[in-house]
Amino acid sequence: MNDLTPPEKRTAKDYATDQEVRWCPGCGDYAILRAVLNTLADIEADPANTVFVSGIGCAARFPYYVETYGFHTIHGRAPAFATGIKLANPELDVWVVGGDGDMLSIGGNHLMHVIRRNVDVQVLLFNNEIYGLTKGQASPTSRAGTRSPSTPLGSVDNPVSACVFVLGAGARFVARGIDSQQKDLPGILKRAHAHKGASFVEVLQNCIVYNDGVFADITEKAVAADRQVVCRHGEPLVFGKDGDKGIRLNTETLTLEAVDIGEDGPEAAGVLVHDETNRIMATMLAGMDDESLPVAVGVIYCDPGKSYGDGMAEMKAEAVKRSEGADLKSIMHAGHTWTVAD
Amino acid sequence: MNDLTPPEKRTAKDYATDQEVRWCPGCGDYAILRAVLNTLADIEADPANTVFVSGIGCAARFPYYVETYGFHTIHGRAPAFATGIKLANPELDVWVVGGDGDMLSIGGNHLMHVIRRNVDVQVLLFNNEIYGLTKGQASPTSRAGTRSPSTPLGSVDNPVSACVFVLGAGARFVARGIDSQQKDLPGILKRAHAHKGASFVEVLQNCIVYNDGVFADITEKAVAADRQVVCRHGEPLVFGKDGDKGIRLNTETLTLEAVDIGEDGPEAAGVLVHDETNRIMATMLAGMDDESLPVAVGVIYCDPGKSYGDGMAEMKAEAVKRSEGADLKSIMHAGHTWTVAD
Amino acid sequence: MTKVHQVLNAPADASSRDELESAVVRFAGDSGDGMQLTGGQFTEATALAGNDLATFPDFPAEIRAPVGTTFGVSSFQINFGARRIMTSGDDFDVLVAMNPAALKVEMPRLRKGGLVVIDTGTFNERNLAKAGYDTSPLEDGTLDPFRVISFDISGMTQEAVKEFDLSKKDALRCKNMWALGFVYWLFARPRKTTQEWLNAKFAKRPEIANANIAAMNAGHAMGETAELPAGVHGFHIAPAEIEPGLYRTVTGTEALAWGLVKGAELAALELMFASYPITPASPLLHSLAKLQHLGVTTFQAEDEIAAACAAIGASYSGAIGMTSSSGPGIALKGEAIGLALSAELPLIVVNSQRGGPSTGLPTKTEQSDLYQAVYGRNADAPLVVLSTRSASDCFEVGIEAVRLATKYMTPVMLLTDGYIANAAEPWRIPDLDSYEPFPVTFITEPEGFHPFLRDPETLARVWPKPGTPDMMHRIGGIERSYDTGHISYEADNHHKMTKVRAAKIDGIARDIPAQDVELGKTSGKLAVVGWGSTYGPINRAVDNLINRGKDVSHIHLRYIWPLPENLGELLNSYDTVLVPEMNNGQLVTLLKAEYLIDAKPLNKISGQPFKISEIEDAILDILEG
Amino acid sequence: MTKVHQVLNAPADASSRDELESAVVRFAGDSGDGMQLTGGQFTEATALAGNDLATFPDFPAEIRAPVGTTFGVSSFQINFGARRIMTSGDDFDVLVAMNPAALKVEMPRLRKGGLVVIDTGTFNERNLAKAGYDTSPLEDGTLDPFRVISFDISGMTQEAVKEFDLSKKDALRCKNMWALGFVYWLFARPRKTTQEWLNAKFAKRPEIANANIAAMNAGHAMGETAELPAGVHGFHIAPAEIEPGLYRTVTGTEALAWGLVKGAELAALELMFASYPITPASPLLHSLAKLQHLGVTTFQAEDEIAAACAAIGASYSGAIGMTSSSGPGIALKGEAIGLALSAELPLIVVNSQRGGPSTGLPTKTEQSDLYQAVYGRNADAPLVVLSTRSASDCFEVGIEAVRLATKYMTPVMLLTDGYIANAAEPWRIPDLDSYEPFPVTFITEPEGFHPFLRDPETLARVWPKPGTPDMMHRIGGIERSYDTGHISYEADNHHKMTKVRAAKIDGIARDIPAQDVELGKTSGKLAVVGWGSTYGPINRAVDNLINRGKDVSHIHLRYIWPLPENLGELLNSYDTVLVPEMNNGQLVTLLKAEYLIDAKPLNKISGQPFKISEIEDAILDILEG
Ligand SMILES: Cc1ncc(C[n+]2csc(CCOP(=O)(O)OP(=O)(O)O)c2C)c(N)n1
Ligand SMILES: Cc1ncc(C[n+]2csc(CCOP(=O)(O)OP(=O)(O)O)c2C)c(N)n1
Ligand code: SF4
Ligand code: SF4
Ligand SMILES: [Mg+2]
Ligand SMILES: [Mg+2]
Repeated sequence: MNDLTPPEKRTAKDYATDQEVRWCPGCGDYAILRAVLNTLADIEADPANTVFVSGIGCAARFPYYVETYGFHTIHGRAPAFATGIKLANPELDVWVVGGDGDMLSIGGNHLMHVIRRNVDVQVLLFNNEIYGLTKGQASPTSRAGTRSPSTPLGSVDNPVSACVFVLGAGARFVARGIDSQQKDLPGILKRAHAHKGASFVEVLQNCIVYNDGVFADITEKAVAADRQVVCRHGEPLVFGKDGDKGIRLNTETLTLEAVDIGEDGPEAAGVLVHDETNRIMATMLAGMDDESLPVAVGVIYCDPGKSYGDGMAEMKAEAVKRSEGADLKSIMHAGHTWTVAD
Repeated sequence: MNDLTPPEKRTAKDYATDQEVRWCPGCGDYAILRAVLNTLADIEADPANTVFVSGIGCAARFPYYVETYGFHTIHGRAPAFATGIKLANPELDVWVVGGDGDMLSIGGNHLMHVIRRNVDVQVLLFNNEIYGLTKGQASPTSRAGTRSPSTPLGSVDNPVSACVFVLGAGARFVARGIDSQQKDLPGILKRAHAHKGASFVEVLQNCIVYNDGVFADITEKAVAADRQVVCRHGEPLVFGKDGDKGIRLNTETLTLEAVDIGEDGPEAAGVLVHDETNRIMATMLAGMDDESLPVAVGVIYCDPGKSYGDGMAEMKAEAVKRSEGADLKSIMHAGHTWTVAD
Repeated sequence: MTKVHQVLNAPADASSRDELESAVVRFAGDSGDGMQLTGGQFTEATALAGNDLATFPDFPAEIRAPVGTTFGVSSFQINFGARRIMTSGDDFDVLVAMNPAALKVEMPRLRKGGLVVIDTGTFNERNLAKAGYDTSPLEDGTLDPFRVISFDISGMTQEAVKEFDLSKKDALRCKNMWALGFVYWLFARPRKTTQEWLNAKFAKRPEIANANIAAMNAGHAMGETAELPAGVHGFHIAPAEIEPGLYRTVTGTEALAWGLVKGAELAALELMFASYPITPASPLLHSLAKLQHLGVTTFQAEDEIAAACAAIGASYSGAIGMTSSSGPGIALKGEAIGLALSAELPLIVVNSQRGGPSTGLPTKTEQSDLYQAVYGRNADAPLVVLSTRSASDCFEVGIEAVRLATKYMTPVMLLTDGYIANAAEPWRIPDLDSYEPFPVTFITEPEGFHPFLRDPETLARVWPKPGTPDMMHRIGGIERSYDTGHISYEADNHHKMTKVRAAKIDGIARDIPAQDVELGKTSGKLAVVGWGSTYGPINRAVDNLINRGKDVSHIHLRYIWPLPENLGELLNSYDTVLVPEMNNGQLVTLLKAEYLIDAKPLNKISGQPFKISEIEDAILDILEG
Repeated sequence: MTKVHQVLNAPADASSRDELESAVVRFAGDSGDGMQLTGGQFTEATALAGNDLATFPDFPAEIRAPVGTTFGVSSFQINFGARRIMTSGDDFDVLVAMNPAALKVEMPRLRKGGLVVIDTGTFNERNLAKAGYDTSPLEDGTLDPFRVISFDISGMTQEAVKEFDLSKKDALRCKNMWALGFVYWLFARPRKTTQEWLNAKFAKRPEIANANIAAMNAGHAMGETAELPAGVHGFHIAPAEIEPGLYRTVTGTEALAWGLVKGAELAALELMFASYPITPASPLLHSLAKLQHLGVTTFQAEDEIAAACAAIGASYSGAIGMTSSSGPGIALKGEAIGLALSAELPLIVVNSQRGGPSTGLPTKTEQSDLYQAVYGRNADAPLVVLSTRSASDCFEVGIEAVRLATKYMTPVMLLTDGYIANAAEPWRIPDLDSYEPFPVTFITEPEGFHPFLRDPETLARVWPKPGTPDMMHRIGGIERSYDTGHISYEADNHHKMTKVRAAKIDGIARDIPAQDVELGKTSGKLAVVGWGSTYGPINRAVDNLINRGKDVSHIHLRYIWPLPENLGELLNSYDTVLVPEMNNGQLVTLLKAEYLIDAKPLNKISGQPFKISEIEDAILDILEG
């Protein structure tokens, strides 16, 4: 990529580095990398203006494989680095990548704050429900009872839902994708990129070594259609192999439930129409985690607000205005001064 | 309190230490202290078995004034200390106290984890929407535009809602109280204490020095009835001086709205009946923060689940069972051993 | 109100003022009494009068302790004179005690024969009890060793401001100005600056401004007219011999903020300052937040770790990232600082030291983070450590920190302390155009580029800035190849890189001034070696003893790591080295390890600056004992 | 598959085995080839055969690097012999290379004339290219300096397991057992333990167990029957002279876990271990998580800070709180450790050191956290620092850490490293009943109680346990009064408390064994002073040179802070002190500062243990140069 004349239009391959990829063969991270590279090509990202920032973990190796600027930082803190990068240069297009341990265990607080501040970055959380790099301990998204080297009799903790958590922190863009869904993932990433402010994308990712098949019950070909519902703004929340099921809001119990769509179609069956600007609907959809309901994928929530960068820019403009051109010298000379003569 | 014969029944005064209280005169913390002392008397807390744990901040001075065990730790980490205390001695009755900076800025992650693990402690967050102890900087709950020494032109950050945040983290008990409401606060604290698992109570607290009157628009006598709705399980969410207003769910927009209750009463007006076991209703109520709606106080959510302590106890029992009495010696002698003779 | 207790023996004669070389005045009152403001005003007026001076604000840990308690006492001390002033003074010559608690707390350090100005209006039974007095010190002989000037300041203030129709509370709030007016009289200081300041401060409430001015004038008038104790005619302190130039007073915080801004300007970089509030570091954040129109971005992060990381992120993208905290917060930043130094990014870390360990004594000063600065990270992780010695010194050190950080692509830890941060001193405003710029050159040439290419002389790596075409690259905390900049787990490479990182920092010793001797000879019996805010008392103590013919020298270190190249030789040229520190002996350990000299520690860990006499005693002990 | 390259010159004669004093064998293959297991089995068998031994597992940073790459090579080294074995060995005598990448990576350290066992079945073009070979080393003379034993192990394994009807993948997985079988033959080791282990491990899949056993037997049989290179008849290594007793092999992690459990038992306390995963510290968490039936609670916290805080919380409530991490994680715990030491609570902090700074070389070993351990906190914050020297030493140090933490109410930092944690060695299982209990007494007497009452001798404060009637009290990180235990901002009190905290730790020097000399005289020309895992190579190097008549001694420090009382005097009795460390010179700084001796550093910062020869060379340089 170091040629000086920019190529006509870059392909996904042009965004890949020459570094040997060091994930385990078969790791879901490969698929996510592919989707990201495709997205970058698709949005015609300027490599010189793009930065990938990550913490530590298998997922956090990501920047090494993208031919943009990259900063592989320390465990859990990538959102804080990203905030600093954006504050120093708001023009840069910043992607933050990390695993469920990185972003929800040690880094949960920084995730919360980058979200609530609405810093204009894309946050990609690769959720494999396990600590990959440190060899398989339970993570904050691991299901209760997960047996791991640190929880040989099964973990006692209740897992946290990444998407529900960021909604609680005030997220304005929340989406969920699946590593293996190469068709859908770039679309989600593109939406995340287009959203101004903090965009949060959870990608369910298979760790073939330490948690193989943990999402099989929703991603296996045979069950995928029944176990996933794709959120599309303005469209009814329909799922099932034949599109014969839908999500309905029970207004009595204020809970979601699955319904069979009869002959009269989704509307008649009371199927909810997805409104991606509705925070409560998003919270309910993001939180669907029991067997009776499918898992929501796609753009669950998108309701842009003022980004941190814009707020800072306004504030700085105001500071400049108020300063009336005062420079350092005039500040140092302001107030009481006196002269000691020779 | 060092007399050896326990008093008949302790009064609130018996739970107070002889330490000079070092809050600013007029600080809301005094009122909260009074409410807590009353609660302790009310629940007949055993001082020897009760521990107050806090981080750093004005709020976090709390333990010095309660004649129980107390640990004034470091900034933001009180939930982690409390978890350790409970793990080492599950019998202790542990209260965690801290401010909005302590628990939501530096300590947001520990708060999230103590909540999701459902450790059996009472967490009291004194929210004055400011950093008191360090002299008035904006906090994560400060409203956008807050002018403070660190944000002289107004803060740019979006505030986080404490109650919504902990609901996003999976809280099973969420309540909100107000420092000055001496009548209601002990009741809320008592409920929090009775709940097994992590109980979260946000107390709106007036910092008379650095953020005086920040809650005046909802707590002033003249407006209180119109600007607060008290959540009572099974009762309609009615408010207003004459109980003439209610909260209704707009099922179309999935939002809450205020309605005037006509002559036919709340039910006819479609006023929502509070169901404290409904997480989505709680999320909506906790999130009411625009002028058109009152602020929810009282027990917003209570839906107990297995506590961390119980989970750990079960796990330990299982460990003992599986070990079949193996002691350290038998473990060290297990596997291949060989004897080197004299 | 208790009986007014006035000892008025002789009429004051303004024309026959006593000539003094210097004086130490301490204003003490309740936290709500405005003593810091009073002291600040007196400082301004004294500076304008041409004295040299040093100040020491000393306030309670509590935001607002209950009124009248001893732990709620807030004090402000100023030492000023016709000669160079090196410290805020040992014992006081004049104590202003606005209530019994203030008297109780401060009296032990009033020198015998000193003047105590008392507001008898606050000496009621309740306040006496709160202060822990069984009998009134005004009456029981407690004050016999001193010359007492007692007025019902509260009452006289109310009287003076009557015409402005204030509430009693607001009226009483003017009593600090009454006291200030009296002290102004005592030292023949002009009231003009304070008058102007009051008018500006209360521009929207002129009645408050006027009341305060009236109170000040009343206090001043009382000096003219009242009968004062025997021998008190007011004092005269001649102007000091001071380098010519334009002066102002400045606190360490202000000077540091400006120095950092100036440093960034000289480096031609935007400044990104990320911090998290903590006493006594927060004022630097506050100061810089007011300079956002000067290419400064300030960011109050969610915690110290995020602040450090955001600052490093800013440096990564081509600004100069800075962060600050005090001890416990700096501890939290250790891991992130390790990344900055291993990724070789510039970073300024300001540590406003305070009493520790742990929460310790947050409002008291201490110099106990030297170990943490030099050694306090995992692995072999050297960085640059600088220290400031006074408020005005902060400006220069701020610039030097930016110069070294950017030239060597390294974190720089800048040690200051709570005393320096809050103390004010007169400062000759430097000529901003006289500083040599040191603009950063970002690498833009893709040919042969990798991110760990080094300058063969400085060993600094190149600084490629995101946004630059064709310079895309990845960096991080995993060891990287000396030759390619890529991740490398290779054994010999790690050895080499560790050595290079150390050599880069060691080499800075060649780029800093040789260590000089502040006072005394460059060899001899005894060198007193100090760093940081002990500069003043050490300097004065050594000066005093040199004047008494003693063979003693003062050496002051600005550069803690690396140490100046000639320091070892210099120290070896003295028979003995004494290292006074406000800690349990940290620099002394460093000097012992580096130069194998049997340096003697002198430690004071009480949160209070050294007294000159304490250092003099220690010197005499060595020279004579 | 490339052409099989076999150099079969002479028939093997099992009866005429070569007698060796010791041998170093290195098993190397792809990460997926099971080299760690193979090495582990060989270790067991060798221990049972009565040899002394030491091992060095060396695996890649990646979880599973792509097959066949050099950075995916996983190796296991064992040094075993008829004499005492002090290190895992310098250059190897036998290298087992399961693929080209393994050969490429490991060949440089195979000694000239050493034996290399190669699986030619993997030497295809693809693998050769991945390993970076242009031509096959089997054919281009690369291997000329060695004696080569090459078989198509892959093919022969498949053949051997045919009858079990495994998939090709499963069949090929048995090839490490084939290789092990062959090496068993080479050193005349019994196969029984491995057979039993396979049967147990694959109890539910007996066909896998049987296939592995068949492969092992086939490899063994090949030794009996194949034509081996000239002079290779298999080796015989006599049992070592070993202290009588019951033995097992143990890793540092296991021994430390047991030591900590035993320590808690001797202190009569529950053990609460809180940690956050990080290489190479995690295995300690895993080991203790399996011991929850022994009064152990393990807690995987959300981060290192929470882990430290939870452990401190546990100590506060009357258990012994422990936490662990490696460098970057320990850095994060600094602030919390400061609270533990200022609140004077017992705490064990285990630091499994790894290569740094920052993420550094996570899977490589280093001794570079000594600065951090001794100095790495804000303020004057001394604590106890202990170090372990080997796997079996961990047990004793674990107990000692608990003893000192509880007796002195202080945090104890226990330094181990990645090498010790993972390496296995034979261990004489101690008699658990022979340890003197040191039960903790919690204070229960309210009369005159305050939480900072001290034992006049140890200066330890009392330990009051929540839940005890009438002992309610508050503690925290703000300075407290020496006299009442309440918060105190008083100047002199802070000085006193700082001195007391230091004196308490210093006083521990009287409660630990005087420093002894491992080898050599107690005075003389040269003392080599080491700590931690450099014990082995230093000891062997000094031993070798003493045997060659050199005047050199070995001193090994377990106690890093406080240092033993007699250490200064002892070191001063040598002309020169040499301090080999796997860092850039940290203990050497400490010794210089403490004793003003001009100790010489010897640094290796490559993530690899010292070679004996490197230390010998350095010693000879000093003695002769
Ligand atoms: C401060 C610190 N603590 C701990 C670690 C060890 N560590 C590295 S990655 C990781 C967690 C990995 O899990 P996750 O974030 O889910 O990423 P994955 O490997 O599963 O992609 C941990 C605990 C570290 N590198 N630094
Ligand atoms: C590690 C660390 N960072 C920062 C501080 C300084 N500090 C003390 S309290 C506080 C915040 C106080 O705000 P809050 O938690 O809202 O409590 P309040 O004083 O308002 O009750 C801060 C920043 C500290 N003591 N320790
Ligand atoms: S350990 Fe799991 S997450 Fe990590 S690279 Fe391997 S398969 Fe992927
Ligand atoms: S600063 Fe505010 S919160 Fe703190 S004690 Fe004073 S009034 Fe209360
Ligand atoms: Mg993961
Ligand atoms: Mg607050």
